[in-house]
Amino acid sequence: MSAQPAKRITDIGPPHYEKFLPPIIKKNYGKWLYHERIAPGVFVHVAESGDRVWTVRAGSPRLLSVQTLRQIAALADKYSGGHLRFTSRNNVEFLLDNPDNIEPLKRELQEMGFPVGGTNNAISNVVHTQGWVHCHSAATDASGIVKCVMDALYDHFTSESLPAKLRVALACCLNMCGAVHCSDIAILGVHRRPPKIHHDALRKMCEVPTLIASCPTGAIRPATVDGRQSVEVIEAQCMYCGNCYTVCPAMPLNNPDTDGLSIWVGGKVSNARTAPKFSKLAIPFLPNNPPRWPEVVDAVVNIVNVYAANARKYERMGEWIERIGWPRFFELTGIPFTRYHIDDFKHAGLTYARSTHIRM
Amino acid sequence: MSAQPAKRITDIGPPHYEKFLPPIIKKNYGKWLYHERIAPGVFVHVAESGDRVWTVRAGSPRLLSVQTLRQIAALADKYSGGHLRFTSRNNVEFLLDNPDNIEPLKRELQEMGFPVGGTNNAISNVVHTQGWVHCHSAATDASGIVKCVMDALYDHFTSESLPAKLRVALACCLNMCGAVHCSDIAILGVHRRPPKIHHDALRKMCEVPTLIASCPTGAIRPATVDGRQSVEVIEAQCMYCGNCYTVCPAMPLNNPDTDGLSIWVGGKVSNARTAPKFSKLAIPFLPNNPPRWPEVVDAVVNIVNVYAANARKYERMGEWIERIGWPRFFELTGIPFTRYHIDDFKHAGLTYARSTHIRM
Amino acid sequence: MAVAEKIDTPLLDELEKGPWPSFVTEIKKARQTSPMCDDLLGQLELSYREKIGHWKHGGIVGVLGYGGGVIGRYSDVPEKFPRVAHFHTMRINQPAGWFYTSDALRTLCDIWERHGSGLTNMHGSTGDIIFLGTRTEELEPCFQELTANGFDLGGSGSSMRTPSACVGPARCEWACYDTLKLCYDLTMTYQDELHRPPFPYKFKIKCAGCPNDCVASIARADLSIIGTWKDDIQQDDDAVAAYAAEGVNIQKDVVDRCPTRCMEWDGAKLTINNRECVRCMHCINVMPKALRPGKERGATILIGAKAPIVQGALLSSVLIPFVPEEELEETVKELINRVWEFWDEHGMNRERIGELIQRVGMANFLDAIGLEPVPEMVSAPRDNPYIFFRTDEEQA
Amino acid sequence: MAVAEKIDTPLLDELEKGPWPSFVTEIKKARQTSPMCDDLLGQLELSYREKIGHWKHGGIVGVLGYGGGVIGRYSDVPEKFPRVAHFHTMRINQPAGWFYTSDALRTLCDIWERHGSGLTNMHGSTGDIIFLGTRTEELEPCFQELTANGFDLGGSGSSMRTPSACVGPARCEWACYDTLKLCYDLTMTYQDELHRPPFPYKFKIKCAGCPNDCVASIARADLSIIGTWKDDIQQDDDAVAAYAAEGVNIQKDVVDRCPTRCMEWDGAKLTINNRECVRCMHCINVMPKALRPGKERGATILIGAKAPIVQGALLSSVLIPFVPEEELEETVKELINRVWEFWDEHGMNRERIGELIQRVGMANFLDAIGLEPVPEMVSAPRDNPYIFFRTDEEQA
Ligand code: SRM
Ligand code: SRM
Ligand code: SRM
Ligand code: SRM
Ligand code: SF4
Ligand code: SF4
Ligand code: SF4
Ligand code: SF4
Ligand code: SF4
Ligand code: SF4
Ligand code: SF4
Ligand code: SF4
Repeated sequence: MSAQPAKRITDIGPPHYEKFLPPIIKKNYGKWLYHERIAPGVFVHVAESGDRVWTVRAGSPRLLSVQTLRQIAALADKYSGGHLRFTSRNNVEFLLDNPDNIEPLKRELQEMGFPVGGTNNAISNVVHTQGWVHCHSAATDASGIVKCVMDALYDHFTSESLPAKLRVALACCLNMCGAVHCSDIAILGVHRRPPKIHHDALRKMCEVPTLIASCPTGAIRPATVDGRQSVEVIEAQCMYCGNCYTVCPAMPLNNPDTDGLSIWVGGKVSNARTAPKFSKLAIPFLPNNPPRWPEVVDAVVNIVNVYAANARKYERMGEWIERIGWPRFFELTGIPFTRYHIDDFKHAGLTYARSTHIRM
Repeated sequence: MSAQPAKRITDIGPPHYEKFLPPIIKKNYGKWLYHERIAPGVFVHVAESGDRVWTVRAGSPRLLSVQTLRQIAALADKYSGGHLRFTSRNNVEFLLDNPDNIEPLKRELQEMGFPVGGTNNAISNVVHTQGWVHCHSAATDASGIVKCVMDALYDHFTSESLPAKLRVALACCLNMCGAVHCSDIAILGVHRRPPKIHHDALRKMCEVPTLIASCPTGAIRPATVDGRQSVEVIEAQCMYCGNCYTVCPAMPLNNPDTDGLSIWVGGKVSNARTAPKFSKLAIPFLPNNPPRWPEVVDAVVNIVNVYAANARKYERMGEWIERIGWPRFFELTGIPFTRYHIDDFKHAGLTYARSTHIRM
Repeated sequence: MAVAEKIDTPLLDELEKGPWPSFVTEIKKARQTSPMCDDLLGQLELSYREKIGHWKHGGIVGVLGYGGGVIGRYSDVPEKFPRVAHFHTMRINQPAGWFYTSDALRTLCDIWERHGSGLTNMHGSTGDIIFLGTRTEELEPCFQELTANGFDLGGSGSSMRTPSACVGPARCEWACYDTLKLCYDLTMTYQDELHRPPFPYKFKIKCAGCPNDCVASIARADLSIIGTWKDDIQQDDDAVAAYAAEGVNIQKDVVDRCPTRCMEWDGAKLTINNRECVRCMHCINVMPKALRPGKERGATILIGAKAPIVQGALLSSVLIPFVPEEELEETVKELINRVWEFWDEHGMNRERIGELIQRVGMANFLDAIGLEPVPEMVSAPRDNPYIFFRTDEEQA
Repeated sequence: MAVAEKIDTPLLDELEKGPWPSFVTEIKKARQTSPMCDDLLGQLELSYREKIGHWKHGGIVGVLGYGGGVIGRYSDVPEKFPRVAHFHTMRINQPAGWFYTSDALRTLCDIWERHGSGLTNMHGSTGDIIFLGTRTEELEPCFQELTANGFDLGGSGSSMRTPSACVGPARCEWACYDTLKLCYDLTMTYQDELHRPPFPYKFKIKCAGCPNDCVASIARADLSIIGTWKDDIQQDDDAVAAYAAEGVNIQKDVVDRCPTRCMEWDGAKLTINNRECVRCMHCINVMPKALRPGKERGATILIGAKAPIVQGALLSSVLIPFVPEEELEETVKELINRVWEFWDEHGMNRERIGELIQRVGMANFLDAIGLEPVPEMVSAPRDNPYIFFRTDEEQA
């Protein structure tokens, strides 16, 4: 790497977290005894010292303007000694040492349009990605669908009435930055046509051997086009993964007519009760229908409703489905089972039903 | 196919089973109500008609001389109206319509050296293969080990005292004719060196492309040996599967110094309670030590004993291990866990422990 | 044949000790009528001494017009043991359910004494009667005597193998269809496929009357036909109470072991939520007098089991969740024909049907044989996003 | 910057309706200070109309001496929306546990208002602070202001990524080690790997204080460090009784949901067979006042999670079942060094560590990094017989 100018500061890492911890947290760090729910979006942690800290959690669109961030900072100044944190699902948390601040804070948050909730057996914020706001690879938008879905699931954010936690995630392409592979309900943008090849650009921008090697199915082959070296894609072998596009900008997969969404269910991350699980295919394809994506919203709401009505207490989506069996899941949700549901990737054979355990 | 001589009889299939059914069976065919245990090796089936049929089951070495078969036939004449059957695990069953015949029949069987038992929660006969008695592919003998193991497990054949059924099987090479892949305890002959290549024979007897294609790991490559076309084996890629030998006699794997046995546990076939399961590796290697294979016998007896002492009622070997976890299985049996236990075949990644569920 | 000279087998003699019946004793018994057995003992003793087998890779031998049923076998030390220079095996279709009369058994013994070693396996692990060891020139005469007496050869090589069946309705209260009849019918229908290898590889069929699967069909058959039922378990409350009274711990041993936990026991009454029952048989197994399979019986058809060579072992997987008993034979035959057609067209050499299905994908296989996908075919839908969307239909 | 002219966004306006806070509103808010946001709205409206994104594949842009931390982004319709012709993202190391003071937040806002769109993600899904959208020439000045104020860039490309941690001991009673400290220490130790991509591909580390895994480390980190304990669950019987009195159904909701069924409840007393407990957290989750993780705390170290591209998604798998808290930092660092060395030597381009381990086999990987195999590393031993026996040792 090139030499640095004399006073340029680099490699300092993030600020030390201790600088940002509220005094009550610093004092009781590592000495918490237990917590209790107070209300949706509000819980209290009790320390060995007897100290208590009340947390108020608010939902956030994640994409935040500096203007809003300043408003949030102002709320922290007013109610939580200038301290706040964000959660691993992009909500905002205010840590209060005075319970009298809870209600006024909640009121101000609600006035700002920030719902309080997401705790316990609520549907918390949707972990998601960039979509049309920033990514080149997106088969759909991210923030837009999240907004529509959360509008529909709003009451599940502000109440804690589900059988268990229900985590929704969205990723706008198969790269799955939204980590949708282990979510109770995952919304995944999909391409359904092979890449279009821009031969001129390809020659300029891409290394053909790397490109060919990038394709997991071997669908890309060297070809001579207009008398010059390029590649071709064997369409029947392409599974629209987009890996070629990641290594070569001249192979875009985006296609307004055929891109859309798929829905996956039953994943989880926690080790509580059952081991972490991958999400499994529920709906192979729904159309991209901006600005409100009604098909996607309906599909998600339907699954949530069927789950809410049928699962037992403490049963995550995947645990519930494993108990009732996938045939019953499809029956109860009314989702058709298709050839696309049957795995045909590397370990497909292991998903064939290899017992006679069948509900008739 | 070539024309047949005039009166030559072909394609007649087996005799119709009805010809061989005892009258009481014919009468109550498909109309059985329930059964009861009477004693190890003896049970009774009760029909809707009220009829009863008593079954007496005797263990057999499977490899039977016509002399012994005739003795068995004579017993059938004497006690079961000239009717008998064999079971799917190669035991002999006499079907009696008169319970007074049970004890005399048992006595005569025992005098002949044929133990009565194998029912219910006993260890039944060992499903096995040919070994050195008849197969070219064997890494070990079959009948000899079975004899030694059953000598040691004899009391488990003649009593019904285990937590559940325990099925033992043996196969003398990876072809696994003994279907050991789904047994509570499986004994499997293994080669541990790559095939030796007999180049002259190879040229005469084998098709090189077929041979190369037969190797699942791509370990076989064309090579010029003494100026003529043959093949070579990349030793590091060979997993001693013997598939090359099956298609080409000039590639034997048998090796008296390195052949031996491995022990597998926890498989099952029935759908009772849990789905059918594959057997998993317990002991990667034990030496071929004829005529009594003490290491193998000890290993099997140890596993049976630990299972018998620890499993719950109705818990098959694999169900028990799944309940207690594999680490505990290795701990309780004292079997060392090695690098060979970690799968490295096609679906290996799926056997890595992908949760924090750990007994400490 | 004359009784041969005594040979020394100190190692094998060790295997005549101990309580379990000895195969060495059997071989020695057969020496009475077959000198082949002397050389078999001699060669086996040599194997025991050297820790290596002494059989050569089999060649193609058989009977006229058949492509299977005989496993050729030659000694690699014929100079030492000339009487087992040839030692071929004949596989013979067993009667369904392995029922015999003593006469039939004796007939088999007589034939084999005349034409071979006098050693058998009752039975081979596919299910055939195994005649163990004879010379090439004895094969055809032995075969002719067999067919004259109503027996026929089984399969080997790339042929269908003799189907096998659990004892089923003959002696088992749980048989949900007639396993012996189906086994026999299939064996008779496919005589040609049994005797004249037409396939890329072997094809095995096994018929089990209920999910206990006493012929291990789900592990060892390319086509596994396993009895089951559709309606409710037949339940006799008094008999349940009697079991409880006799000391069966209904809560622990039955209810708590039900895989779907669909039963409840209040100390007096057992309630089964049959809609959740997966027909595993456990509760019925424990209390055969009190519980029985339902009355609407039939079978689940599964496909594709095999041993591990070379892509890894497979258990059969669900193809048709339920076929009523009365439609079973027709459905199975139609299915077999379609499956074989597909296998014939797409199977590679030595590729079992289960491997082929995995290679081409279950969905493509279903398309080809004309079955609709149903969720019962999978333990779970795919967890990877690599869907080959079809270009022709279903676009936006 | 001046407020730009109004542009028409009928489709996006639909997304300002409904109760959930709207990102469109946020973009509109940011227009107050950044005209980039007008063009962003314009281009996004176009995407909504045409159902296609309008960003080009990123190029390599960044700050001096760093190889990552910036995602280059260019509009494919710059003629229509010149103010988002460049729209690069800056990734910034978040403080461990995502704690801020209002001042720190405002500092970030001020910097970003000066140098970019004024739009952020709080946070990106790896955990970074995301500054969303600026021009190439703003990168270096923005960076210099950031470091001057104590912030630094995160990772991108084939670099280590900013580690992240659950709130842990800061506010959670279940933290079995100090997640924030470990996260911070690792971030600081590997500044070079974070900023100057040295690897075949990305490497993510996440620190979760207990098996609830509130940072999804087992699904989303190449190295997952998940707190756990070795001794018995701390149990307060009175508090258990109090939960029961309050209406918790201890049998159904706790005991029956324990994965190992290692608990018993006799209506008054809860007994845990701690030797069978797999530390799943469920019982503790349900009764936080009554049950707590043991006192002998530490972590399980797992390796290899990733999203599906292209060999299929992976969850991390157990590498070290238990490391005591006091040895954790040292063990993790030593392990990381050995893992990276191995990855460096054997990893192919764009091969994550989890994929590499699968490719070479866990046992070979363990050999290379010097760990003994233990059965806790696998869910079950192999079920196939294809063992690569070593030729050097262990023969007969
Ligand atoms: C704040 C946060 C950690 C952070 O550093 O930011 C957090 C905090 C707590 N989690 Fe969590 N979890 C947080 C993300 C997660 C995640 C990660 C994710 O969602 O991506 C998981 C894994 C989810 C999964 O399995 O898919 C997670 C799985 C749990 C569980 C296990 C639930 C289960 O039954 O599977 C518990 C236990 C419980 O809730 O009973 C838990 C419990 C808790 C407790 C009660 C722990 C405590 O004693 O303080 C905290 C309050 C939870 C609440 O919301 O009611 N936390 N928790 C995260 C809040 C995210 C949000 O804004 O909604
Ligand atoms: C005779 C035979 C069928 C045949 O056509 O030959 C048979 C007959 C019966 N079996 Fe079986 N099974 C027979 C092989 C099998 C096999 C196949 C095998 O071992 O290769 C299995 C699958 C084994 C496995 O899972 O690995 C088998 C799994 C069962 C089960 C399920 C046990 C379980 O809990 O997993 C039952 C139910 C029970 O025993 O409670 C059962 C029950 C029965 C019953 C009680 C059925 C009945 O009501 O008549 C029969 C008497 C069993 C006994 O031995 O006490 N039978 N049974 C086979 C006897 C073999 C032998 O000589 O030992
Ligand atoms: C005789 C028998 C073993 C026994 O002692 O019982 C047997 C013996 C042989 N089997 Fe087998 N198999 C026998 C049942 C099985 C079974 C069990 C079953 O059918 O239930 C299996 C596992 C199930 C399956 O089919 O997958 C079995 C899986 C194999 C395989 C591996 C096939 C595969 O696809 O994985 C081979 C290798 C091959 O076909 O090339 C094989 C090959 C052989 C050959 C022909 C050896 C060869 O490579 O050519 C053996 C001849 C031995 C000999 O000299 O007599 N044998 N073989 C069984 C047949 C007797 C009968 O007809 O009743
Ligand atoms: C910004 C962010 C999404 C978001 O909106 O939060 C993101 C955005 C991108 N990710 Fe990601 N990834 C982001 C977190 C993730 C995660 C989640 C995580 O880290 O917990 C994953 C799944 C976990 C994993 O690493 O496997 C993820 C898996 C990928 C992959 C697939 C990698 C794989 O091995 O499977 C790619 C493709 C690649 O690397 O070529 C990718 C590539 C990309 C690129 C750089 C697109 C590309 O092909 O070059 C995206 C840039 C979008 C843009 O224009 O801003 N991103 N990416 C996340 C990073 C923010 C941050 O630093 O905090
Ligand atoms: S999921 Fe795909 S489209 Fe969405 S941000 Fe990640 S790489 Fe971009
Ligand atoms: S999208 Fe994926 S499968 Fe299709 S050509 Fe590109 S890399 Fe290959
Ligand atoms: S298991 Fe192997 S050695 Fe034994 S009989 Fe079968 S093919 Fe021959
Ligand atoms: S034994 Fe198997 S792996 Fe080894 S060379 Fe032969 S076919 Fe290949
Ligand atoms: S499979 Fe079922 S029907 Fe057949 S013998 Fe076994 S228990 Fe009876
Ligand atoms: S058959 Fe099996 S699943 Fe059905 S009720 Fe009985 S134990 Fe439960
Ligand atoms: S992972 Fe465990 S320690 Fe960390 S916040 Fe979640 S519950 Fe608390
Ligand atoms: S932590 Fe989980 S495994 Fe352990 S006792 Fe509690 S519920 Fe059972």
